[in-house]
Amino acid sequence: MTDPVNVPGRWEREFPLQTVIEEDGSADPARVTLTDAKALDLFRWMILSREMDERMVQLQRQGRIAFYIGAIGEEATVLGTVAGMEERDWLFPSYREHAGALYRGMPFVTFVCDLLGNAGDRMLGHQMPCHEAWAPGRFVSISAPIATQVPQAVGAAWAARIRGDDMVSLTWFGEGATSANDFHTGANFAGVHKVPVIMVCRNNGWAISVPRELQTASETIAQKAVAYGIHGERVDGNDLLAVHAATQRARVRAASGLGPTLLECVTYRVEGHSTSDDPRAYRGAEEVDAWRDRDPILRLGRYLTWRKLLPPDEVEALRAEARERIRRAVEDAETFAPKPSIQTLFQGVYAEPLWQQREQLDELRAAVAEDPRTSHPR
Amino acid sequence: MTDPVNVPGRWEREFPLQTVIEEDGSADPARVTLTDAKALDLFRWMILSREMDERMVQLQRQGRIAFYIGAIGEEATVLGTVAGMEERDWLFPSYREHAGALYRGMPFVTFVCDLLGNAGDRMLGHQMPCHEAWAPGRFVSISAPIATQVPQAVGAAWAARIRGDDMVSLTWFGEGATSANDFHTGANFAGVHKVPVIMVCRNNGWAISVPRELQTASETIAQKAVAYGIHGERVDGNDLLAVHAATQRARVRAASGLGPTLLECVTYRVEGHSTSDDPRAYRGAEEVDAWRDRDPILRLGRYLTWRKLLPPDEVEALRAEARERIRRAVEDAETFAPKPSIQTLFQGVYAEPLWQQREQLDELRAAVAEDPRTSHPR
Amino acid sequence: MPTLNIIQAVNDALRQEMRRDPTVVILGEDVGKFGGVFRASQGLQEEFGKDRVIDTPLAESGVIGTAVGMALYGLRPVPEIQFADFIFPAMDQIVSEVAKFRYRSGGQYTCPMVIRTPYGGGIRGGHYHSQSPEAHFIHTAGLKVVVPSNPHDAKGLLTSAIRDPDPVLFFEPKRMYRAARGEVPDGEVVVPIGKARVTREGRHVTLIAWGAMWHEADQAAREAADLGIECEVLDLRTLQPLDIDAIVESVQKTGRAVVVHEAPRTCGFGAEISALIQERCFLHLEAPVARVTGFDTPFPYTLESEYLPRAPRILKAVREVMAF
Amino acid sequence: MPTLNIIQAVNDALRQEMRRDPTVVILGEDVGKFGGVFRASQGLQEEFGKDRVIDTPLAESGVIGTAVGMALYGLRPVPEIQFADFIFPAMDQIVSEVAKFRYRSGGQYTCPMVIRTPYGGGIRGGHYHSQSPEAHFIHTAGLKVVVPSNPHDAKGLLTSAIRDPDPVLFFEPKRMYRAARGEVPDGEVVVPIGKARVTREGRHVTLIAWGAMWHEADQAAREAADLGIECEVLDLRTLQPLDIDAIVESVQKTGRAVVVHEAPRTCGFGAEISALIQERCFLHLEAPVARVTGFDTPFPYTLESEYLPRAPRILKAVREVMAF
Ligand SMILES: Cc1ncc(C[n+]2csc(CCOP(=O)(O)OP(=O)(O)O)c2C)c(N)n1
Ligand SMILES: Cc1ncc(C[n+]2csc(CCOP(=O)(O)OP(=O)(O)O)c2C)c(N)n1
Ligand SMILES: [Mg+2]
Ligand SMILES: [Mg+2]
Repeated sequence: MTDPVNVPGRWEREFPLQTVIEEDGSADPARVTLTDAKALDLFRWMILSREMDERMVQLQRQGRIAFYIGAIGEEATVLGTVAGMEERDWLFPSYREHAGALYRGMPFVTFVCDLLGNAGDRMLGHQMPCHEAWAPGRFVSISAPIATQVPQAVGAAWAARIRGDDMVSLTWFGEGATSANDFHTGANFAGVHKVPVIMVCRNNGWAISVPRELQTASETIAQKAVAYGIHGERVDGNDLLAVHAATQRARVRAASGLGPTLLECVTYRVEGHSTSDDPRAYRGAEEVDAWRDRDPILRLGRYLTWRKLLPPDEVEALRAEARERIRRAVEDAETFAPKPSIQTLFQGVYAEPLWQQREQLDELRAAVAEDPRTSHPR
Repeated sequence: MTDPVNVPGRWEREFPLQTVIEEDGSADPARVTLTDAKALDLFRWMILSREMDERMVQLQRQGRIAFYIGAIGEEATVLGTVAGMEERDWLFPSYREHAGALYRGMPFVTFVCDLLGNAGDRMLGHQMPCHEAWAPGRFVSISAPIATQVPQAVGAAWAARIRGDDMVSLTWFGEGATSANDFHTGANFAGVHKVPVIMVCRNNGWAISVPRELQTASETIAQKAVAYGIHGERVDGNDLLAVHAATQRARVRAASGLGPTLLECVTYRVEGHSTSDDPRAYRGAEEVDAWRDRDPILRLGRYLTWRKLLPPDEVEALRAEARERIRRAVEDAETFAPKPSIQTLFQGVYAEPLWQQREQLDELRAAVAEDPRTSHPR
Repeated sequence: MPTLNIIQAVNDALRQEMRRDPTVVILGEDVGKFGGVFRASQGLQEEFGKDRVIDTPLAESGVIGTAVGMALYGLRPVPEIQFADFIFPAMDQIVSEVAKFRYRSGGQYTCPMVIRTPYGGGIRGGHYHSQSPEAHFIHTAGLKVVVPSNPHDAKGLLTSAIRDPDPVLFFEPKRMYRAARGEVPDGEVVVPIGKARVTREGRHVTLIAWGAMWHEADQAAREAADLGIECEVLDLRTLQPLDIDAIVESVQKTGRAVVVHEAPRTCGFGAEISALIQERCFLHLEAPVARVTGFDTPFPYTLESEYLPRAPRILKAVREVMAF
Repeated sequence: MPTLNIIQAVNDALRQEMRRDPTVVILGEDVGKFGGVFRASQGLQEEFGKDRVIDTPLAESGVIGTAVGMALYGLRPVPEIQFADFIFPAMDQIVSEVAKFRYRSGGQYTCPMVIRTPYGGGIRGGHYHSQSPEAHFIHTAGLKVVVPSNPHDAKGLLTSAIRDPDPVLFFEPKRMYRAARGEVPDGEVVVPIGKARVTREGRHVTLIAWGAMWHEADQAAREAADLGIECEVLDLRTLQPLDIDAIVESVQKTGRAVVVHEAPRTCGFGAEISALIQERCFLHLEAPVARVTGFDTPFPYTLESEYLPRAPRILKAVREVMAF
C-alpha cells in the first residue's frame, strides 16, 4: 500500500473522483477507515440529520420557526468529515453543518432553542436560526457572509502550531464560496505558511440559483489547490467512507507539517437553498431526481447491508428513534419563554456595555413601559 | 508550425519558462514576432524608459518631485506587452507602466506635470505622482490599492464583447497582487464568461520587502490559471521578443473567443520599491547583481547586434537623445504654476459640485483671504 | 394607473430604462435566470438576454469591480448586491474606485452605475440580513445615496439614478418591498435626485425620515395629531445630496426636529442631520434635535421589534421634544 | 526619562507587551524582516522570531481574517494595515466578523485584537495614503477606536488596547510619527481607554480634537490666547467609547465648541460630537457647535495644505463662534 501522505511540495495534476463504496455496497477493505461500529454510528447520525432537516422545514412551514437551512443529500460530506477529525480539532462551519454541532455535543434542545431564538437560546436571540455556535465542542460561530470562516480556520490552526498544540482545524464551505475573496486569501495564507488546516468544499452543484458552471470555469474545485501550491483531492461526497478516508489522510498530512488540503466533496443540494427558496424557478426536476438515487444514506445503507450490519427493518427503527429525539427536543425547547430578556439586546457587544448602551437600554425600558407596542411584533 | 492558439477548454499542466532571445543574442526567426524596425523602435523606448526612471529618481532626491516609482529592469515586460496589443485596446496599469502611457501618446510634459502635481497636471493635482491617466490612449487611471484594476479590465473587455467591439483589454500587476482579493475575482469572472482580457503578472520577485516565496506557495504564477480554468503562460519577462510573442498569442486567443490568458512575465525589481524604500534593509546585493547581468536592455541590444541593426556607439547616442527629451519635458513642465487653482479641490468629485462643496469652497476662499497661512505648506 | 408594490416598481423602472437605453446592463448574484432573490429583475433576462442580465459568481467585489470596467467602457451597469449586509466585500471597489474614478483621473474617466441593494430590518433577518449601512456611503465623497419609501418614488428615483452621471447607491427598504403599494404611472416616471418631499404639513415638530422609517414617522405623526401635536413629515428620498433647504425651511418653521433611522445611532446619518440643523437653525430651535434610531449594537434577531425605531418610540420623542 | 517619537513609542509598547504576554503576535505586510514601512515593528522579528512577527501575503482581508482565527484560539494578534486607506479590502472581516463575534455567539467566542494603522494627511500622500476613515469604525458597534496624539499616549494607549478584551482600531497619526517627540517612561505605561485629556484650560470655547489635529487645535488655542480668547482644548484619545463626561463638563462651562477632524465633514465623527453636545448642553450653548474638517472630496495631493484643517482655519472658527 502506498503512503497516504503525499510527497511535500509536489502538486497533483489530476484530481480523479475517489470512491470507496461500490454500486453494490461492497468496498475494498484496504481502503475502509471506519470500524463497523463507527460506520453504524455514523449511519444513525445521518438519519438523525435527515429527519431533523425534514422536521425543521415542517416547523418553518407551520410558522413555528422563521427560517431553516439544512443539508439534505449532503449528510455524508458533513458527517464523514467531522468524524475524520479528532475531538480537539476546531470546526469552522458554513451553515449546513448542524449535524456537526450536535455530533460535537451541542444539546439538541439548545439547537432548537437557537432556531426559536427564545430564552433558551445560547446565542441570546442575537442570530438568525441555523447560525449556532458551540464552544464546548470547538464548533465555531456560524456567520452569514460567505467564506469569512476560511481565513479564520487558517488563523486558528496557525495559532495552534505557534503554541505547539497538535490541533488541525477544518472548515466547510460551498463551491459558491470558492469565488469569494476569503477563500482565496485563506487558501493562499495557508499555503505559504503550511498551516495545518483542511478546507472542505461541499460542492453541491448550486449556489442558490447559480449552477456550478457559472461559478467557475475550472473543471474541478480540487484543482484550485494548484494555485496555492497546496494538496488537493476530490472525493465522492455522497460516499461516507470516501469522505472519511480523505479527511483522515488530510489530517495526517496537516499534523505532520505537510500543509493544508483542499478537499472537494462532490455532492448535491437536493432541496431548495433554504426555506426562503423555491428551486423550481431555476432548475429541472430530472436533475434532482437523478441525485435522489445517489442518496448518501442509501449508499451507506448498502455498505452496511453488504457488511451484514443492517437488518431489513432496522432503518425504520432508527428513523423512529430519531423522530422521537427530535420530538422531545422541540417539546423541551418550546417550554422556554419566547423571548430573551430585553437587556440581552446590549449583551455581548462589548465585554462591558458602553455608556451609550446603558442609556439606550434605559431609554428602551422607559419606552416599553410607556407604550407596550414598542415590544410587539409588527 | 503549430497553431499558437490553444485548444479551448484544455488547461495546461506545465508552465515552462519561454524565451526567444538566446544568450548570444540569436533567435529562431520562426518565433520572432517583431520586424526589425519595430524591435529597434522598442529598444529606443526601453532606453527612454530607463533614462526617465533614473532622472526622476534624481529629481526626487533633489526635492523637485515628492515621489517616484519606476520600472528599472522591467522594461521588456512593460513595452513588450503594450507593443503586442492593438491601438484600440484598453490598458489597465498598476503603477510601473509609465512607458505604456507615453507609448500610447501621453505627452512627456504632461507626464512630468503629473509628477509635479502642478497647474499643468491633467489629474488636477488630485493624485500622487505616478498615478497618471491618459484617456486618449486608452490608458486607464492608475490606482494605489493593489489589484483593483484586474476586475475592471475584465469588465471593460466584457463590455466590449457585449457591444460587439473587437477590443481586448490588458492589465498589469505584480506577483504580490496575485494574493489580493481582486486578482481572484477578476480571474474567476473572466474564466466563467470567457472574457477577452490579458492578465499580465510582472513577477519581479518582490512586493516591497516581501519575497516571492512568502507571497504564495505555488511554484509558478502562471499555474494559478488552473484555478480559473483559463490559459496560463510563463515567459522570460526580460526577453522583449518572448513577451511580445506571448502577448500577441494571448490577444489572438482572446479575440477569437477562447477566453482570457494569465501571462506571467518573470523579471526582477532591480531598484527599491519606490523612492520611499531602502531595499538594503531586507535583501542582499548578490541577488540584485545577478539580475543586473540579465538586464532586458542589454538582452535586446544583443539581439539587435546579432541582427546587425545596432552599431557600437548607437546606444550612447540613443541615451543622449532620450536624456535630451527628458530635459526638455522637465523644463517645459516646470514653466507651469506650482499649484492648480483652489477650485480644483472640488472639481471632478461629482459631475456637478454639491451644495456643501460650493459652501466649502467659499469657506476656504474666505479663510485664505483672511490668513494666507491657510494655503501655505507646513 | 396600475397599483404596484416596490419590487414591481423597481422591476418596471429597470425594464423601461433597459428598453430606452441599450447600454443599461444588470449584474449580480441570482439576478438572471432566477430574477433575483427578491425577484426585482424577474423576466428581464428573458427579455434582454444573458448579455444584459448577468448571473455572476459569488463575489461582491467582482460584481462591482467588473461593473466599474463596464461603466468606464460606456455601459451603464446596475449591479445588485443581494443584501446591503453583503456590500462589505465590495467596500474597497466602492470607496476606493467607484467613488474616486472621476476625481483621480481629472475627469478623464467616469464610472456611473447604480448599485441597488435591499436594506433594513423587520423581516426576521438577524444582523446579516437587516443592516442599514447608508452612513458609510454618505461619508464617502463621490457617491450619491438614494432611498425610496414607496413604489412611485422607487420607480422615479431609480430612473433618475440610472440616468445620473454619478455613481448612486440605491437602498431599497426590503421590509416594504411588498407591503408598500401605490399607484405608479405606466410610462416614464422621473423623480429628481436631491429633492425631499413634505408628506405632511405641521407647525410643531419636523419629523425627518426615509425608506421604511418614513412609514413609522408617518404613523407617529398621525398619533401625535390625536394629541394635538402637528408634525411636519419629511421623506428625504435622497440622502446625498441632502435637500438641506427643505429641512431648514421646515425646522425654521417648527423649531423642533426628530430624526429617525434604523442604523445604529453613533455616527449614523442622524448625527449629520442634527449637526446641520443646529448649525443652520440655531436661533430657531426650541429643543435639541432628537434622534430615534437603532441602538449601538449589531441588529438583533428575536428582539428586532424592540430594536427598530417604530411609531411608539417616535411619538415618545415627539412628546419629549414638545415638553422640553 | 527617554525622549521618543511616536514610532519609537509604538515600537516600545509592542516590545514590552510581547515580552510580558507570549500570546501577543504581530502580522501584516512588510512588518517582519523589514520592520514595517514606517518601522513600527523594527527589531521585533529578531527578538521574537518569525512565529510571532509574521510577514503575510498582500491581502488585508487575509491579515484580519487569520488574525480572527488566532484570536479565537487564544492568541492576542496585533495586525498592521500598512495605511488606513488600505483597510477597505478587510472591511468585511472587520465589520461582519471582528465586531460581531462576541455578540453573535452569545459570548462564547471573542476575538480581541488591535488593528494598528497609520492614518491622516500632510505627508504628500494623495488620497490613497492620507485618509482618516475612523467614522466607519465608530459607526460599527463592537469595535473600540483609539487615536493617540503624542508618544506618551501612543505607548500607554497601545498597551491598554492590547490588554483590552474588545477589538480595537488603533489609528496612528503618521504625519506626527517622527514630528511629535516627548518623554516616555521606560517601564510600563498604561493610559486608560475611554478617557480624554484636557490639555489646556479655558473658559470661552472648547476645542475638541484628536491625533494630528490636536496639534493644530493646540496651536490655534495659543493664537486665540493672543486675541484674548481662552480656549479649553480636549485631546479625545479614544473616539469609541467617547469620554462624553469630559466634553459635557467643558462645554457646559464654555458654552461653545469647535470640533476638528481631517476626514470629510459629512457624516464624519464631528457630526456625532456636535449632535451629542446639542443633545446634552442645549441650554448652555451660546453658539452652534462648529466643525472644522476636511472637505467633502477625496483627499487631494497638491492642495493638501488647503484641505487639512489647520490652525488658521480653526482660529477663524473660534472667532466666529465667539462673535455669534
Ligand atoms: C458575502 C455574501 N454574499 C451573498 C450571500 C447570499 N448567499 C447566501 S448563501 C449563497 C450561496 C452559497 O452557495 P455555496 O457557497 O455553493 O453554498 P451552498 O449554499 O450551496 O451550501 C448566497 C449567494 C451571502 N450570504 N454572503
Ligand atoms: C490594498 C493595498 N495594500 C497595500 C498596499 C501597499 N503596497 C503598495 S505596493 C505593494 C507591493 C506590491 O507588490 P507587487 O504586487 O509584487 O508589485 P510590484 O511593486 O513588485 O510591482 C504594497 C504592499 C497597497 N498599495 N494597496
Ligand atoms: Mg453550493
Ligand atoms: Mg512584485
